[in-house]
Amino acid sequence: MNHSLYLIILLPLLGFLLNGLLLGRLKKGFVSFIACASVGLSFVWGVKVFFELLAMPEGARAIQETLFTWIPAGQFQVDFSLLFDPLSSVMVLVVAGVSFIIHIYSIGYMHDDPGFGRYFTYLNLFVFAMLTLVLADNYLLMFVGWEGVGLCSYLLIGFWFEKKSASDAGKKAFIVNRIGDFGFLIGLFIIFWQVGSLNYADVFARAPEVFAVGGGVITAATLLLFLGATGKSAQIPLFVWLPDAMEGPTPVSALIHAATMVTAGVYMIARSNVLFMMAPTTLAVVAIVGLATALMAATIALAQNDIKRVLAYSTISQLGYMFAACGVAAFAAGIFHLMTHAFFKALLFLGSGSVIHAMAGQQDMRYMGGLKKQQPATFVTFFIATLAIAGIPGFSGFFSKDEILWKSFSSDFGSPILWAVGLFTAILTAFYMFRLVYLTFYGEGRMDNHTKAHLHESPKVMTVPLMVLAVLSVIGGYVGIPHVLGGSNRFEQFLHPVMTGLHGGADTSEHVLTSAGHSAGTELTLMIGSVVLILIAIYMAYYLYLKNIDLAGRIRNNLSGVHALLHGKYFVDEIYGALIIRPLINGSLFLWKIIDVFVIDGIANGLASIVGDISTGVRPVQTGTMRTYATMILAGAVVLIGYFIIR
Amino acid sequence: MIPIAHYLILGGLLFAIGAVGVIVSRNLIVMFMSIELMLNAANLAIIAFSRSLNLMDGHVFVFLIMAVAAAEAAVGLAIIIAIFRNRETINADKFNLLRR
Amino acid sequence: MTLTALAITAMIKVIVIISVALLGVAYSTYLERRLLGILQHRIGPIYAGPYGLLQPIADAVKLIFKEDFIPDNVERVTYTLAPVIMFIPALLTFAVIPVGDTITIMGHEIELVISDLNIGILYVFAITSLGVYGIVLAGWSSGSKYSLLGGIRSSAQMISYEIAYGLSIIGVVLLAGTLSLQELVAQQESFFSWYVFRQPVAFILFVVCAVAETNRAPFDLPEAEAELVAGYLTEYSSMKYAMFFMGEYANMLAVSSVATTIFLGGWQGPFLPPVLWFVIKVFLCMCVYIWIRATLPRFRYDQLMNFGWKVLFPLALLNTMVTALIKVL
Amino acid sequence: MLEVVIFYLSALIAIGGAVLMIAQRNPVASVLYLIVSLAAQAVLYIQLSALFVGALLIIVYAGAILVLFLFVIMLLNLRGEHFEGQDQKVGRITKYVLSGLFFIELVIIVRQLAIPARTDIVSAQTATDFGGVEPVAELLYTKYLFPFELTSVLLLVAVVGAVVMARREKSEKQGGV
Repeated sequence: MNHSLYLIILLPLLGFLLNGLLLGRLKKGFVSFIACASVGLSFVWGVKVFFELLAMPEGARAIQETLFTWIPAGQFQVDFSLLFDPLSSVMVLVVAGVSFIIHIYSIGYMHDDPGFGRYFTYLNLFVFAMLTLVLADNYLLMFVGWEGVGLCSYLLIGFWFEKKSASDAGKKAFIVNRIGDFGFLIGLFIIFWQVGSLNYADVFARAPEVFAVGGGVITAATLLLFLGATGKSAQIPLFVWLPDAMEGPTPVSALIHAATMVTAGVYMIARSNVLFMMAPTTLAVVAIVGLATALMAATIALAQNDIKRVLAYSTISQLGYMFAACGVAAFAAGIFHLMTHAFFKALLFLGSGSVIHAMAGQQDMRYMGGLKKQQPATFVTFFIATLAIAGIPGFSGFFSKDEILWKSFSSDFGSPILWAVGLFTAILTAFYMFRLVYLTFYGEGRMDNHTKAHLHESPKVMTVPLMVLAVLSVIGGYVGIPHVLGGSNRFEQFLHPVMTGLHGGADTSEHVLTSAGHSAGTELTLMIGSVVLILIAIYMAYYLYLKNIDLAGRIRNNLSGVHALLHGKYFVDEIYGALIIRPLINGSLFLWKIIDVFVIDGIANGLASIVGDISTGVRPVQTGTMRTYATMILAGAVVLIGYFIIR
Repeated sequence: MIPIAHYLILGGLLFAIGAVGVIVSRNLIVMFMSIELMLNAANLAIIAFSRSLNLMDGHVFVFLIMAVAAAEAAVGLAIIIAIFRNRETINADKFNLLRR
Repeated sequence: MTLTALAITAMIKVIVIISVALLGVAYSTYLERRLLGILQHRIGPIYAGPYGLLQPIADAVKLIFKEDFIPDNVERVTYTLAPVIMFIPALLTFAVIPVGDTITIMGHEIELVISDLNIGILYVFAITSLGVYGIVLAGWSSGSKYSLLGGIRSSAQMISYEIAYGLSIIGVVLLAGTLSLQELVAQQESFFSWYVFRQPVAFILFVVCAVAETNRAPFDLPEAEAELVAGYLTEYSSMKYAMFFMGEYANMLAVSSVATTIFLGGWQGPFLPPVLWFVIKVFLCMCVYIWIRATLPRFRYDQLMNFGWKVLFPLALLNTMVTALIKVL
Repeated sequence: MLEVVIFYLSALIAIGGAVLMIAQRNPVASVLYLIVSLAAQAVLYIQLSALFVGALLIIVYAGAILVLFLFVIMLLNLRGEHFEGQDQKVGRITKYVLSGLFFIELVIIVRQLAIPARTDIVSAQTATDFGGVEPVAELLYTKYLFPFELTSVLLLVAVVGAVVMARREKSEKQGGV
């Protein structure tokens, strides 16, 4: 049966080509129509194929389609082929769906921007690259998509390139990502070197034969892959680019830096679960790094005043969660959280975009407040998303976050410490998110009068996507209701065939899946406990930022050191500057001023002057007259013939 | 019967004279004629070989060489005319732009 | 036949044919003047001898005794050589013209041709193509601008018309399948097998080009008195001048002979001896030459070139192609 | 005997013509000597029973190419006075020595050649037919058809090229480039 998978990636590509090649010649309406329609159709096609996938028997849910042979080089062959299995189906639906909503939203948000056409061109290219990444059936093709999204991220962060901070942020994102990509690439080399193929199926099938569980090679390979993931998904130590990436248009932040691209790392690890399961050390590193990132980003978010930066750190924090899930071998939970997070974080960003739109570009929360009345639709949807991210029962975030917390407690790779850190982060999350909500939507307006008069609700084209996302943020979690709450965790079951690492390795699958050894009671207790703690955090936020703002100020003053540390984002950028960038610049300066000027140039100039001297000596031969040359030809002939005669 | 070598040596001599003409003469046209002479010297050798091998193919070669020579003469003379229009001379020693 | 006999017969043939040709050249001038006179309703030379038949001799004597004036700024060698170069190729043409059937004298079979070359036509072309040198050199070496212009004009004209001239024969050669003039004549035994009937277009082309090749009116631009004084002849006098004149008439004779041989059946003819037929045909051709001169006005130079390149050349090509096509079919 | 006389006479004329050609200051004389030399070579061709090619040599070279040369010389009105200036004696001698060496080398090569007489080949051409039009034509239109056709293309290109090169640009009259 032909599923025409290629349509999913071809449509956005067509949109990109059409918009890109006719850039500046199409009317805005047409541009946005092409862009939205291509992504929308791609999404529709994805849904169609998804249902075809569902119709298949559970064990055989995978559609593979080879378009052409990309690199045929002897033994090594890479096909341009696509794979649509449960894991990629989820990703396709999330990516295409969220992209489509954000495309619609962008029509309103970017309406007055001179770069309208360029914006949608980039956006379509991004969707193409992201879908390629997700649908690839081998690592090399995935890497193509991986680089493609990196490129689009660079282009879109620096979309307003005339602004220096924006173009700098774009470059920073690109460079930081390159470091991760480099690791990723080396990881791929190691895999290819050992396995001889980059096809998922081949690699996963042959991995158990080739690698020893916990062996050095597989650990190194997976660590390098994880390095790539940290770059793309903004984890310690490569997270520094994401907050700066907020220089891009807000829908871009929502699409790329919240919902899709940054989750590529999580997707990649989930996809490579077989490999990661064979390297427990790496798993531990992943879990620790994930949780550390989550905690650190959450604390930083406490002290930020820029609405988008808060959300950016929140994103980093949530991504940390997903990695933590992966680190405790709960890949399905990670993907689950990825999905719900895509909904509510996109919603949060879009909501903040709506706010910023109304505030005429103002992003500092200290100058906001009381927007509830002016922007009811934005407020309601934003509030729903906040509840979701905070983990209030009934909203999608609750299910996924709780799943992760439980897994980090109960999994073979988990421990109570991990759980405790995760819980603490969750509490912080609830706190800073409600701080954000209270500062923005409640209380008195602190903006100037001009802005105040300007306040308005965003147009329909922006609010409708918000509502759609709000609905998704609520119901998105119900696909994965855990057993303990009477559900059957269908999401995990759906993904189960892909998670071959869990039931193909040394571990017995039942052991991990049912978390034997821990009773349902424990799970329920922990769940309730965490909810209670989160509610308390919300109350604290309410008390500090709405009831008693002075207290917040006093606390800040009393803990000025801590606040400065948090506000300054732990000075990671500065540390990097001192430890890496400055030595690099100094080293480069040394290379330039000393090595290059004296040694290299010396050699080059010396050679040049030697050559010059020789040519000055020989130059008289070059008279420029024909007869001399003819004479030389004759002389050459004489010598040559003479040689052959004498020989 | 004259030995074939005689014809060949005659051809060689004519060729050498043509070569002298090319490198000694300053007149572009004479240089050009010397080249034609060299071509013909080669033709003579080819005809001689053709006779000695009792193969007609050499005649075809000569025929083709003549055609090429005719083409060459047409283009070459056109070039000489163009040069003369520009420089008012066809003294080969006056053309040393290649030097720079 | 021994080698000696061969050499002797060849020598005799050469002497006879050259003498006859020279005589023909001399009396061509007489013919021209008489015929022109008749055509123009005047008398022409009649006083030297009966019917003025001794006129050519009188002319020759006059020219020989004229002062041979050589201007200062001429290139002496080429100036002197030019008339000879003009004259000799015309005579050389006769070497391959068969003037009659094989005859038997004293038991020896003798072909009435100096050399039966199997590439006779090629030879004719090779020789005629040399004729231009005389004019070019005369024009150049005279050191006079009229001569120079006349020389340039005439060389351009001759090169141009030589192409159509050669191509016009190709049709005949295609049909005949031989380059030997001997065989060509043999193929034209019956009256209607003459190539003038089988290749009429080629014949017309040949005639036109031949007139141009010999620098005769209406193509006598090189010596157009009105604009170039006397063209390449300007600086010549006395016997050298006479040589040019003789060269011109020799050329006319040669061309007429070639036309006769190729198109008009050569020496073939009924009743009369072959040699006589040949002479008659050549005589008629000469008359046509003179008739044309008397009738047609001179071309302008650009008309002449256009006519050569844009009418005759394509026509000759077309004729060749059509003939080849018919031959193939 | 006659053969030998003809050969040496023609060879002498050919060499003499060639030498005089390059020795002349007057280009027209050069052309004439070249014609003489070529005519002598044509005789040699015919002696080698290459009738067709011999005739061709006269028709193509004497009849066309060299007329073209003369034509150009006349067009440019060159009389030898354009070529003042004297080579350095050393350079001149070097050139002659070089050419002499070249000739000597050629002679050595000819001497070293073991020239085969291909008596073993019983070719279709009889001795009388050798070098005639028909055998050459047969080769041209069968074995060497492609080069032959290429030659026609070459000639066409040359004609177009010559026209383009020699044409006076219209803008030239108006003082343009």
